[in-house]
Amino acid sequence: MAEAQRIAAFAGLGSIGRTGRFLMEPLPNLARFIFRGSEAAAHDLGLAFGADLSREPLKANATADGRAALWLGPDEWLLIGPEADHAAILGIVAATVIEPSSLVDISHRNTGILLSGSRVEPVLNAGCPLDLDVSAFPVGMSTRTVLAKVEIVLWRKAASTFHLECGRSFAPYVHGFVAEAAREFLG
Amino acid sequence: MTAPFRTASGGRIKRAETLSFSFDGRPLEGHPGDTLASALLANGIHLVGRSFKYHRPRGILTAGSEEPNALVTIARDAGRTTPNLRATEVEIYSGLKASSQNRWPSLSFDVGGINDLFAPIFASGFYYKTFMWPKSFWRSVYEPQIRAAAGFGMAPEKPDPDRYQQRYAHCDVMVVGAGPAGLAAALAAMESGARVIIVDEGAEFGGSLLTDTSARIDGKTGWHWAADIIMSLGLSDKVTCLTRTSAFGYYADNMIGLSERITDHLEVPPAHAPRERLWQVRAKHVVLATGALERPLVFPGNDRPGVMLAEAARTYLNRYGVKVGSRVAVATATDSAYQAAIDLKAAGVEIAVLVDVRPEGGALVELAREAGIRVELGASVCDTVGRLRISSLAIGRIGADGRATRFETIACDGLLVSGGWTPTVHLYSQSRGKLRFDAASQTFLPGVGAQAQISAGAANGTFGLESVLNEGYAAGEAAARAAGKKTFGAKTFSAEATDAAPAGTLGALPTDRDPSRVRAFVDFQHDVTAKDLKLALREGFRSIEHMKRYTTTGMATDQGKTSNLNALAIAAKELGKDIPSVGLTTFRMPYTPVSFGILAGVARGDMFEPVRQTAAHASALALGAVFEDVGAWKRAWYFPKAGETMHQAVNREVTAVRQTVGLFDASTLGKIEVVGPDAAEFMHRLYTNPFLKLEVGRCRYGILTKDDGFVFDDGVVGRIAADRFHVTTTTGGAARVLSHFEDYRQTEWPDLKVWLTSTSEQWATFAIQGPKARDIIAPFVEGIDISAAAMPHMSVRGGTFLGVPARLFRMSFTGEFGFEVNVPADYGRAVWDALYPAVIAAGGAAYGTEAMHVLRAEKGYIIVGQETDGTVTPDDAGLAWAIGKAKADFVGKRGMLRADLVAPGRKQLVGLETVDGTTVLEEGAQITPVAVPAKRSHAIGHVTSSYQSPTVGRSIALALLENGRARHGERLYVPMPNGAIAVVVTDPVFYDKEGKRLDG
Amino acid sequence: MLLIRCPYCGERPEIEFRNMGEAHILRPGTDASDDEIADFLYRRSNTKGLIAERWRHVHGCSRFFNAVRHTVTDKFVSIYKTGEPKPDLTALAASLNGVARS
Amino acid sequence: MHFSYLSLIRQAFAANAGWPRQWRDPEPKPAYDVVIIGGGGHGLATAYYLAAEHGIRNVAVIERGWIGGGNSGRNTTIVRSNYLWEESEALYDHALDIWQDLSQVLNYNVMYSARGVLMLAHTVHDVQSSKRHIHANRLFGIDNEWLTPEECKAFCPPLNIAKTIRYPVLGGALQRKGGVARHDAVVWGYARAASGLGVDIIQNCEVTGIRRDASGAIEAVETTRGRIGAKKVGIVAAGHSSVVAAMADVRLPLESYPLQALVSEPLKPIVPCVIMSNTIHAYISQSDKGDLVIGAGTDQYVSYSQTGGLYINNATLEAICELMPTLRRVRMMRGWGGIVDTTPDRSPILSKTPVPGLFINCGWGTGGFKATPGSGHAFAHTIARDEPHPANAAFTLERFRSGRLIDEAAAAAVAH
Ligand SMILES: Cc1cc2nc3c(=O)[nH]c(=O)nc-3n(C[C@H](O)[C@H](O)[C@H](O)COP(=O)(O)OP(=O)(O)OC[C@H]3O[C@@H](n4cnc5c(N)ncnc54)[C@H](O)[C@@H]3O)c2cc1C
Ligand SMILES: NC(=O)c1ccc[n+]([C@@H]2O[C@H](COP(=O)([O-])OP(=O)(O)OC[C@H]3O[C@@H](n4cnc5c(N)ncnc54)[C@H](O)[C@@H]3O)[C@@H](O)[C@H]2O)c1
Ligand SMILES: Cc1cc2nc3c(=O)[nH]c(=O)nc-3n(C[C@H](O)[C@H](O)[C@H](O)COP(=O)(O)O)c2cc1C
Ligand SMILES: [Zn+2]
Repeated sequence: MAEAQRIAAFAGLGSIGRTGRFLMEPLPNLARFIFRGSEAAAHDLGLAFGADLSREPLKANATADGRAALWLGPDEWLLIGPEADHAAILGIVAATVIEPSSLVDISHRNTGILLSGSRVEPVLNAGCPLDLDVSAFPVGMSTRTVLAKVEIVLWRKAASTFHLECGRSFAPYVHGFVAEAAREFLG
Repeated sequence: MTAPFRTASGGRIKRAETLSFSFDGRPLEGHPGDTLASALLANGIHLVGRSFKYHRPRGILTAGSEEPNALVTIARDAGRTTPNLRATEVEIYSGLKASSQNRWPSLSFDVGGINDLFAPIFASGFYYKTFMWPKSFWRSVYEPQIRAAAGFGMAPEKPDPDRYQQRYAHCDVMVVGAGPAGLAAALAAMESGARVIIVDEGAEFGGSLLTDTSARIDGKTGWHWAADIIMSLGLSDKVTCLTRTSAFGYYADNMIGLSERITDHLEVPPAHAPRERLWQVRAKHVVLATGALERPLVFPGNDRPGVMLAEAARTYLNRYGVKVGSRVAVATATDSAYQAAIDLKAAGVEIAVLVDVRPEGGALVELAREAGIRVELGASVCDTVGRLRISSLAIGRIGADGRATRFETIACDGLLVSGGWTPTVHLYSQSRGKLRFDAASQTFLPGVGAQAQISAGAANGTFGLESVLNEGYAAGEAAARAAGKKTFGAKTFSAEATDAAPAGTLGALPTDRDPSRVRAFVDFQHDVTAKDLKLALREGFRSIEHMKRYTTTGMATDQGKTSNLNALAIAAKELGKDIPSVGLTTFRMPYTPVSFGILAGVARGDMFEPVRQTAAHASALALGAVFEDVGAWKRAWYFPKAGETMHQAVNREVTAVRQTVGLFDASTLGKIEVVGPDAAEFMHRLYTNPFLKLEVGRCRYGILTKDDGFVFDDGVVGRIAADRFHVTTTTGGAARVLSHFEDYRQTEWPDLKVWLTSTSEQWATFAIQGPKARDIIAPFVEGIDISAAAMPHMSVRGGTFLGVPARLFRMSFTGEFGFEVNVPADYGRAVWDALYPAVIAAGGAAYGTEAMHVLRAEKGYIIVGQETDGTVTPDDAGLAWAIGKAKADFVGKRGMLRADLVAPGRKQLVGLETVDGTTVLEEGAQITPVAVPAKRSHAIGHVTSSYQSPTVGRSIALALLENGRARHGERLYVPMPNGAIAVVVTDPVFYDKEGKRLDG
Repeated sequence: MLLIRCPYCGERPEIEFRNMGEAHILRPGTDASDDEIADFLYRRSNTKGLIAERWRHVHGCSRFFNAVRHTVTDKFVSIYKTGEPKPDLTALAASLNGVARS
Repeated sequence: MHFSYLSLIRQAFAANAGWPRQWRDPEPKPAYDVVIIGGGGHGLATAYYLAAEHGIRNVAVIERGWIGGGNSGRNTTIVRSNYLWEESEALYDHALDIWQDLSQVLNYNVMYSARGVLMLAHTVHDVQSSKRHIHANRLFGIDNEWLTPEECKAFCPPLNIAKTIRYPVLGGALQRKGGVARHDAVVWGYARAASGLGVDIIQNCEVTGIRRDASGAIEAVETTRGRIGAKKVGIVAAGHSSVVAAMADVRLPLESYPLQALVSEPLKPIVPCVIMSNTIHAYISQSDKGDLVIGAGTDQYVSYSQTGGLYINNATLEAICELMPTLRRVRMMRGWGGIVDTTPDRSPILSKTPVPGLFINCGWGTGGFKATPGSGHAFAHTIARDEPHPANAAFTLERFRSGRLIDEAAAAAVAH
């Protein structure tokens, strides 16, 4: 049987900007899961998963090999890994979590971009109402929030680098919005 | 050619460079740094506009955003035309085209000026007393006339091509106003390491320092001092300095709205720059250093071109190098106008006279006299003369009786006036802070604040440069401390300046004329005179709010910045009350007008709201699909082949499903994964249907009601595992159903171990429907036995499809045998592209939402939102079978039993067939028992869905009809404009009543 | 735009939240009288002063929580988690008046 | 004094010195036959019709601030009657009938301007809903007609009917008799006429309590200006209905929300009619003075603050600019808020209450200005006769018990 081609929502929309001032580039395909359950279950899973599922609000933990657990709510975490890790993560959860909990594959529900550069904060602040100053939104913070008319997940990976996810059908809007906001910094 | 009223030197304009611009087509010249007002004045032009009601000639009153008179239209092109801009704020650039407004045929000869002659009739509120006879004339004659005469500028003819941006920002200290107080505050806050935003609506920072060339601060000139502070603020990466930025609104929890003008002052705006930007700033603490506004004086003929605020004239001289006349008179109630007179005199302007209404004058009388200025104390202006510009004034001595006795008429070409200073407390008041009236200074000042803010400088009633600076610095420091920053103690400045004392006069000046006959203007733009205000009071409009609305005082584009206090004082005097007990009208946002564009931001076209497209959208588009908007989604509506009408396409699509096979993109349906040991119990409590016993691998059509018992949403639910359900919702209902679920999970039944995750976008969903459905999918399916025996109707299986993980449902919303396959969305396009050729090869077709609607209507299946409208119970919709009668409770159970929801005569779902068999009824059409109903007769039902059915070969309709289920076979009527259509009530299922086709 | 302190995420702007109506309205059982069900579905205290209401941090942690807010000043007085008891609004109001006076 | 051309000219020559007060400013009497709480348009109209049509002239209208300072003075003045349900059609059309010659009846120009209300449809679902309204209205005898996008454009030239906008205009439902009226004039006109018939209008007088006798029946109201006896009391307090009703221990199915509106700087005529779009939330008309009057949305939370969030205005102007892109450079001059009392079914309550002698007129939410004359007329009838007028018979409190809602919201009808 012919192999189905995977078309990620951001992929076709392309990058914007250039390294330094502002750059928006699509993230590669990722394995993504929403894990929901008790803090105890999260604790157990973190040990096996590699990245701790933070019980402290708004915190994301990442491993060197590309896994990350983002706190989204007191019983909700976004687990991310390289696309090739998909089955492995499923296996880890099945093997470690004993408490009742919920794991749902959302690898295709969400789609993501990486935003970086010295002007990344004002570009995001064109639509994101949060204080993105690193004192208020430190490296390692993750949260759901909004970008103009779209709900997003925002995770600060480095001082001037953000990982942003949204629902796949919102990708063209997010892309268009960011392009418009970045225009004055790229002109 | 230099402009005749330009000084030889001085000012902040760039004299070396000359710009040409035009006013009403007349070419003129100015310099960078000029406003339109200063450039016009430099050319000797005072007449700039016409007033609203009487079309009186008007000049330039102020040098700032409070300008009531000098409104102009600036046009770049047909789309970039902006009406009602203040000449005092417009910065000129080479090629600027300005024109005056509200006049015809020309500014100097305006036919509308005839209104001025009828002024006694056009008193306040006259229109409420007339234009009533004959009745029909209001709409046909009077109103059109009034509308044509009213309004100022014209909206552009073409859409505005410019772009507008928005930005959220946060800071520790927000400083509004960059005069001495604001600059000192920003400095203090910066020194504490706070994040600071400082804004000023002017083209440059400095505020009153730009006007006051006499000021010395710490040994520097005011200009130098300001320049130094501005530079150090600019160098700090924690300080954001925004010029041309008006703080227009002070909202809850210290959010300030800013409107930044970015390109309007540029000859060639850069392509990448937005025209304007809205800032929504959340500040930990706010310093309001918004200064004070000078008040005009109220006397007969006070509105002629050439009459100007004294400090404005001083600004034109010192900041712009412009003399506002050759021989000007000054009328004042406060000291600051003396300084203006002295400065003008020093620049070579003849000062015809300075009249001071105060019998003793003030601190600067001697200085003025020494400068050779004739000062008349205890005198008033009785009248002025001059049609398009003032030519003389009559002055009078103020007697003990409060009336003036005219003693001289003096020629002049300008008259500078000053009634005193009003602290700019607009934003403070918007923040819901309480104002207090200070009797000594006769001003309203900030009292008990409601938010984390502090006022400083003239805005706080503090005058005297040194005090203003020290207060500003202290305010910035206090604000930084309140925001959690460490500060280093007060700094003090030493400063000298010729300062304003706050006191002045309020209300109308004494005159020798009958105040009930003369027109002394209070609100210039709206032509409200002192006697209008008194008339309103006489007629019983005694609350200041009534007076405002009856006379429209303070309701013009300047919102009464220069007039409200005078109006209030006149009212208070007339009512015999003190000013605070009469009270102010409400200060509202915006402080100065803000463009619609800035508030709308980037929201236009595709950025207005996200355009949500399914994974297979591009493929549908390539097939020529026509799309419809459903919520934010684009859904393929139908797939016309070349030359096909919509109707033909839909018929073909429906027929394909019934006879062979159809392919439908159902991806927009909402999906929720319900997981946990209590998942079944949770579902059981939410849905009207029973769910505990649904077997793994089976699905069920479920109805959701809210606690009120009306149908809320529906969808097919599959049990994937004992503790896992795949729930589908309507497209539009996805978000609200999830919210409804979360609500009950978190707040009603927190003990249940169940979790919800939206999967709407995880899955691309395709329906393959029709007799050949199994043949079509078979080649793609792995790991699932799709035989009838192994996979019965209403079952769900996991496996792979085209090699990717899939959930395959055997179900049908068409009445045909069929499947719905769910694949991870990024594979959606590949799966569609694989299925489509197979469907075509089998003689089938892709079908859109319209065909889907026809197919389900032929089967009598409802669509939530079409057959239901929030007033329909499951029983009304013929879904009583889906109510778990044995269930102890479910959401909506009790609500459904309320008296009216079980009363006889409710509307029930039925089918309708037209008697002629061909007419397609209009959806929404009403149903009556008789063919020719009387006016106001009762409709017994309405058509919810209606189509031409290719399957049954006739038109069919669904309807909600009173007692409908008992009426099968009855003949009823659908009245239409050109006659009623006879219909017969039927069962809602038009096709395959036994449901045999589901078995394939 | 209000600033709302989510009990999980801290202060966040109002546009991340949905107001979910008055709090502490108990869902009656199926044996409720007509009046009880009407009360539950429709009648609200709508107080001018302090009210207890439900919010959901829908574009944040997604949690429901309760808050006491003054409906004239729009200021939040107390924020607490779902399931915690309703504060004594009368006492709270009295203590607020004290603050205002002092 | 009767208002006429003659009186205007006479007064012009007399320096406008002879105009009398438009309404008297009396001290409250110890007691009245009827006390109306709330001096908005509805309360004043009620008092006027009690006096004019039922001969009950011993009436006081008690207003905590200045008359018309509530929602009557804050609304976008849209008048129409093309509602969906027959009960609503009857009520709002009753009002529309009275609007036709209200200026003449009151001898006060209320500037009722039947310039047409055009309600746009942007989706297939909108079209269905609009047509349902049109059919229902036609059967009832209410004018409402369907316009194609081109006809919409011809009727309102600044409208953008391009297919490229996010939600293109697919057509619109036009009620030609709909339009606007001058909000303040309606209040003042009723006040003047009522006062002329003997009604006492008492301003700056807040009702703080409602007293009942031993039988539970109404006996007096307590006010900031003392106790005022009353045989009957009508509550017409709009945003404050719950607060006032609670004084008589009546709990209402209401919540009060801030609703905002705004005006632009004045412009020469550009928008000739009223444009409404429910789908993208925009309402606009142009006042005779030239400003564009635009309705924004409600905030999401209960509040009595008469202000609201900026983002609500932003959403409104997004929609306005999308529909009329020539207006982007036009500027907003003033924004404000009112407090609207909304019922679960977005229909008003005009009825008796469980308390003998106490009547309530509330729940008009975002759309009661248009009903002012009809509401006052029917409510006066209800109070005078202790039974409803046919136009308001269905708008009871009881309907929330039985579930017999008149759900204009559910039926995708629109506000205003
Ligand atoms: C922004 C906005 C836009 C609107 N747009 C429209 C529109 O386009 N079309 C439309 O038809 N409707 C519209 N409405 C709704 C409409 O304004 C109201 O439904 C209508 O004006 C209500 O009139 P009323 O006389 O009942 O209330 P109000 O005019 O509010 O009068 C009630 C009065 O009761 C007084 N009061 C309250 N408590 C007490 C007390 N304890 N003692 C004494 N007096 C008291 C108040 O001070 C107030 O004056 C809008 C409303 C708003 C806020
Ligand atoms: N002629 C006089 O003698 C006279 C009169 C009044 C004040 N003063 C002097 O002026 C000084 C007052 O200084 P100050 O700093 O208090 O006031 P200021 O007038 O110098 O500065 C206020 C600044 O705030 C800006 N502003 C006001 N509202 C704004 C808004 N909403 N958004 C953005 N910017 C806004 C103004 O454009 C102005 O630049 C004192 O020295 C005082 O004595 C002198
Ligand atoms: C239909 C309508 C038109 C209005 N036009 C104007 C106007 O032209 N100028 C103005 O300043 N205010 C105008 N207003 C607003 C009022 O000034 C005022 O804001 C409103 O009545 C609310 O009162 P408040 O702001 O005092 O609370 C208008 C209000 C309405 C209802
Ligand atoms: Zn939260």
